[in-house]
Amino acid sequence: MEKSILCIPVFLPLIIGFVMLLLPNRLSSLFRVLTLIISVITFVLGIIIFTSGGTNVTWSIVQLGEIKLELLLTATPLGNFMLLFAMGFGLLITLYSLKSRSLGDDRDNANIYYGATLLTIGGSAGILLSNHLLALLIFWEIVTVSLYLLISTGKDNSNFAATKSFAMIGASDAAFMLGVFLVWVCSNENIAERTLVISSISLPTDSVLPVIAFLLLLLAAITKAGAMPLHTWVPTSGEYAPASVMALLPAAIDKLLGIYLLLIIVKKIFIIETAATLNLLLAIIGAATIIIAVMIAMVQHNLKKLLSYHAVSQVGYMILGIATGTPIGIAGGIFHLVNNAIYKSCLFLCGGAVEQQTGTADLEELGGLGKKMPWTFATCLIAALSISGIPPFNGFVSKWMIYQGVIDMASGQAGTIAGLWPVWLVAAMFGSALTLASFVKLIHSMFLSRLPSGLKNTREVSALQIIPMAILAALCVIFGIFYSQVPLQKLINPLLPSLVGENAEYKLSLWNAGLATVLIAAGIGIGVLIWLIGRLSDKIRIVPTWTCGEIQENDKMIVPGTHFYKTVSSMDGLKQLYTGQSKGYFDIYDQGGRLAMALTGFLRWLHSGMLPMYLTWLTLGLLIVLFVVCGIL
Amino acid sequence: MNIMFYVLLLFILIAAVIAVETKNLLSSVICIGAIGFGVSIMFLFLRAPDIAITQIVVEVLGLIILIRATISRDLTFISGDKEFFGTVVSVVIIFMIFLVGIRVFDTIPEFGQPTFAQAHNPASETYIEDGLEKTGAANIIASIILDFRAYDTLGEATVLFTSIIGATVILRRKSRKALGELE
Amino acid sequence: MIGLLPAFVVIPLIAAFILPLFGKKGKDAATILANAVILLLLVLAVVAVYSGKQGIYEIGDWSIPLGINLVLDGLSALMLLAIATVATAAMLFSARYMEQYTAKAKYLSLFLLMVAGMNGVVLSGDIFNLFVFLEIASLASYALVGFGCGHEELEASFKYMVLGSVGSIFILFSVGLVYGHTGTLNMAYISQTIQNNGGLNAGLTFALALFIVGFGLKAALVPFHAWLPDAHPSAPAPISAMLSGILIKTLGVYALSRVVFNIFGVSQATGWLIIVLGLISMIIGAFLAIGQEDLKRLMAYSSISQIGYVVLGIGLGAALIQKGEDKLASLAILGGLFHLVNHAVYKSLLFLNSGSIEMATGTRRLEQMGGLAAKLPYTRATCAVASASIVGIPPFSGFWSKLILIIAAILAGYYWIAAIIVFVSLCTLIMYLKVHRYVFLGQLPEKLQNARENKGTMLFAMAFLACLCILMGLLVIIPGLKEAVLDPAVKVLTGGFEYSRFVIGPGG
Amino acid sequence: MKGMTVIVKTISSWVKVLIILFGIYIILFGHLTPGGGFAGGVILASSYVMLMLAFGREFVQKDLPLSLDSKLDCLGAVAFAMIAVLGYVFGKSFFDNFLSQFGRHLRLISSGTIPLSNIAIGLKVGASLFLVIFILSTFRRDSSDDKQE
Repeated sequence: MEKSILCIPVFLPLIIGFVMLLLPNRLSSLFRVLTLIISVITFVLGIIIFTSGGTNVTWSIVQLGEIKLELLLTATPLGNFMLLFAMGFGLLITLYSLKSRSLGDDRDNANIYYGATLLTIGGSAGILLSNHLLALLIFWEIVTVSLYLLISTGKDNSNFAATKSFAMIGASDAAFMLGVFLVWVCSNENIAERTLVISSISLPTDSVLPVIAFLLLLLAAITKAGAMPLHTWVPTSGEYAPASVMALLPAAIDKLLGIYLLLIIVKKIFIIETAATLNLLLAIIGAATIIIAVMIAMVQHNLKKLLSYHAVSQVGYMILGIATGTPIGIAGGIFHLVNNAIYKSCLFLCGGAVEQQTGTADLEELGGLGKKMPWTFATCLIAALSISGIPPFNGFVSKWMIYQGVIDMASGQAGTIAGLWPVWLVAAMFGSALTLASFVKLIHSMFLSRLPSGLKNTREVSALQIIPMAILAALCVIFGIFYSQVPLQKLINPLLPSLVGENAEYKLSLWNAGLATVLIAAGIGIGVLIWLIGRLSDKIRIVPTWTCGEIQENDKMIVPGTHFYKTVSSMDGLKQLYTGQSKGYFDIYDQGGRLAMALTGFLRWLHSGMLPMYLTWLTLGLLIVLFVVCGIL
Repeated sequence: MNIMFYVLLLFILIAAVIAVETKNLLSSVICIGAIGFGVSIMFLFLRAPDIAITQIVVEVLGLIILIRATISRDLTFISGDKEFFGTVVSVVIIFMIFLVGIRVFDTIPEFGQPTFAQAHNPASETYIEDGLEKTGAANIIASIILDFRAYDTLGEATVLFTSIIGATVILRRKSRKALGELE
Repeated sequence: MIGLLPAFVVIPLIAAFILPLFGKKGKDAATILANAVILLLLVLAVVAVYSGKQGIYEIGDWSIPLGINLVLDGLSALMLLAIATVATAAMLFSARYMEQYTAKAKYLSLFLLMVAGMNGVVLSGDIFNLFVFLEIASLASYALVGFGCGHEELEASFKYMVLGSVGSIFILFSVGLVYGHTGTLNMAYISQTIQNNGGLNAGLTFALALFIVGFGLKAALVPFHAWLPDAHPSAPAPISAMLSGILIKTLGVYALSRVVFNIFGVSQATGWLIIVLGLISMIIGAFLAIGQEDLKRLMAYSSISQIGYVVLGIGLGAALIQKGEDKLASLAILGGLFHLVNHAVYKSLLFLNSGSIEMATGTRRLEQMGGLAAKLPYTRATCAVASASIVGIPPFSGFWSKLILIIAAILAGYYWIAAIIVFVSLCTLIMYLKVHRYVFLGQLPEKLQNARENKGTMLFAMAFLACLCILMGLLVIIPGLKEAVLDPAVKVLTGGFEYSRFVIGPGG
Repeated sequence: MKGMTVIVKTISSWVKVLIILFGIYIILFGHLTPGGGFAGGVILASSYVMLMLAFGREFVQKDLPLSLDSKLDCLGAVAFAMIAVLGYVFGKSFFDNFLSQFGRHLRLISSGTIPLSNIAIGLKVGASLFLVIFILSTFRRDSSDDKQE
């Protein structure tokens, strides 16, 4: 029993999920019940493992040459922590999808949806528990495949999104695989003592091979987490995939896994404190992700796409926090990861609820839903305030910790990255401000402005869907108010020693936070004041619109809020960038596709179908073979 | 005999070149026939009457088919010019293979005297010396192809069988059933 | 077991000779007979592998080198099993699929001839005999490619025949050169003669080069691949499965590795030549496949790419043997051979899937399909399994063979080869994502509303191969299975000249 | 096509017998003198090809129907394979010349299974070569018919 406690959350969902994929659709109610039961079990086990740990499990699978593939399940503080959240999100999403799936018309895919959900749960448990890089890679790919399957259950163009996601993450998986083997090569001079066991690797990054290995693994981590410049699968799938899928994978579990891998490679496998360039690279990725993604998010018209770009942007904070290397920065990064998973899942679920009830995700066609869907509105508002870093919600605390991490780094370290601290700080804070700006637009367009006539009959979603959203919103508040008591002391502080060493003490400058709260509150207050004054001073005469005597429904006359930031997108310099971005010029997937097509086109031109041409190749080949084999050259 | 042999070789070569280069299909076919008969005479020089007979009868039959096919076609001339680039490439490639070939054919052993042969070459000697005793066939060729290496002959018969079945299949009139016929 | 070796060739041959006698009325009887023969072969092959017996069978009771011998060693047994497996599935599939065409009895006859030819190639211990059976299999495949008799099919068949004949001529010429130099046709004796003379001379090197080109053409290695993209899509689906699944491997890879490793002996130059041929095939095949709009043509190009993996593993083995790294060499060859078997299974499954799709929709163009997941659930499921295998998603078979190849490259210190393997896997991923995206996902076109799943033997054949795809990973994971099936085959190649001592015996 | 002139028809109907006899001779004495099943089979086929050229396809079709011809083809192949299998059954191994001691050297009846194999191969080769020529000529006719229509 002691041993199996680590195996169950990995293998139970994997096996059941795989079998489910092969079963026919008809049994969808069975699938639902089974998925719920298993996700409850795994969640409970996640709690047990977190509180009491577990015994190591070792199972050697196969020995290929000197490389051993073994299943090595170990409960580490970091892994346990992540496991708790991953399982928790799995359960929440299952709950949410029980109802929303049964309403949808795509029952055809029930087996794939629930099977892949279970595969995700089991695969992520495997990633978080395994202590062997190759086994980790295998679970990693299982999660990739289940992401593909989940996205492909969506409607319309989800096939495109699924393909793009799988292609991009698959590419990063390929890099991961190479990286793993390079790590093995570097792990020891002596071939017999080389290893892939994570806990016994510690590579200095002072020569070329380890650096390449690091970069390859980094590529895998940031693609999965969805950071720039490999983020493009997130918005595309955000646009087309079912909302619950987005809430489960890109918003929560993929981030968890990506950041988990990042922490592992930065803090355990490689020693990068000495390599200033790599640290700087991390910080640049973090800062750039924050700013650029939020800039793009601001001008989006599609609800889910906007949320996806924010999901990208938030990753930047985590990476930046980790890049600081200070205890508080890392703690902030991890805390932000948790917070982001909470509020971003909540936002996606709200978005999904709205889309499900109204049938559209286009912000210009929505509006005035605050009265029709009060619960959704409330939870969405809380989550939006959290993500924008407004006290007293959780996003504020973790962002604050990251700011402080950046400042600490400046005082504690030397080097380029520390010297550039204002850049990081400004990026983080400016990003936060822009986030707020874009959520003002989101809330306005969805819940405030005017209700379009087509949406008169919109109703609130069912209780089963509200519960997860409410839980998440409540968590936002709890983690924000009792940040020190609940998440930091109970969850995050215990695992810091395993990441930054024994002197993992940090002091959260409380007065700073308090002051900021006051300042921000004051800022808002002043804003309200200005608005009131403006309202008082300018007397506005309100008259009905003159319609030449004709009776006219002016339904179209709504301010959708999407135009708030049109000025931004039409600014010189930015305008070209925005156009290029919307055409996919900065999308590695698109550019790679173009390159591949050009190459293929050339090769196809060579395959003209003319027999004499083929014969010419044949003889040319013969000639080369002759020269090589006979050694005449 | 040697001189005759080389004359024959030259004859075959010339016929081959004409067969490739001429634009009249019928001439080309006739040249191919000439090559075949030349080859069968060469087999006779090499004292291989079995192969000579086979070569001649197959040649006759093959020629009949080819001529019939040619004269019943409307188009007996090949039209169109050859591509200059293609010709150049072919010539260059052939020249280079020829260069390699010179080295290779240098090593080709005397007829019937393998360079790499073991001191005692069991197979061919046994065929010649003990063939009659072992198989009872006076014609050594027959003893080889139908007894020692009868399995090869089975294979060759199968090659013929396969090509006949293949030809009948490819030349059949109707290849697919109409959609309604399926069930 | 050894006493039954000729059965592998003679049973399908006799059945093939009898089958054309069945006319239109005896179609069902012919189908049953052909299926029974193939099943019998499968049983025999399983017994051959399972019993682990090795030995030679002297035909006509003539001791070698007087007569011809059949050799059953690890590699032959593995190939026999692969041929029988693919043939079983393809034959079952044909039972229903070929109802669309006329002349079914002749089709079955040609099918069996092809199987007999491949079995003959695999078992033969005589180089000329190998060529004869190679010709049988090739001729049968030329005819089967043109079986549809449409314009496109005939053109493909013609191209295939011309290029295939050029390859055959190279091989025949080379056989002649070898006989001229060594005075024997028995492969073991050729090998022994070469050893006794301390290596190759210019003539034999020339012969080796011709063998590489000839067998490389049969294996469709770039730049000798040009026939394949036309031929494989044009054939009826079960034949495409046979061609891509096993024919190119038997006539190409098997014969090539037999000649290079066991007869001529490996050298650094040949090893690297084969590696480079493999790498070029992998990359060019993958890029061409990505751009295709025709389902079967895409799969055909992907076959070129996949055969590159196999050849790469084998070439890496050759280069490593030459360097004296025997353990690594056996790992690389294990990867290559395992990939060969895996590819046989999943590529034939993919072609059967394509047949099922084509039968249901009447088209092979990707853009004319879409949303078929709901209409063809079983085809979709099996196709997903096969795609996962070919791409190398972990629990499926393809992952293990690619993993072994990558590990072998890494251990040998050729990181760039490992990088190329991984990169081509990525291309493979993209091309099969494309297949799923266009065929199974997306919108269902109006025209295909009536598409329905093909049941019966077709479904059974696909399910059989899909199960194999899932379970094949066990071949390396379970040590007992690995020792029984793969290791003997690897030993044959790493053993090199051991082959001649094994065949001739200690006295020779 | 109704064949060639009367002269050709008459002569070829006489020569036919000679050619067939020659073919049979080549086949039967294949184990004693140069020649054998393959060459003899081709000669047999060529006699019928000559008839076909002289008299037209319909005439030959009456004499040797296509279905019979293809049956003969299969029969020859099966017979040859059966000789191999009989070696397995009665002798030591597959293709064993189990009759090799039967008869005396240099006589017609000698050398065991070799003459039998020659006959089987002669039958097979003759039938199949004629078959392929016949089919080729039929096919050409069909395609030209298509053009006229």
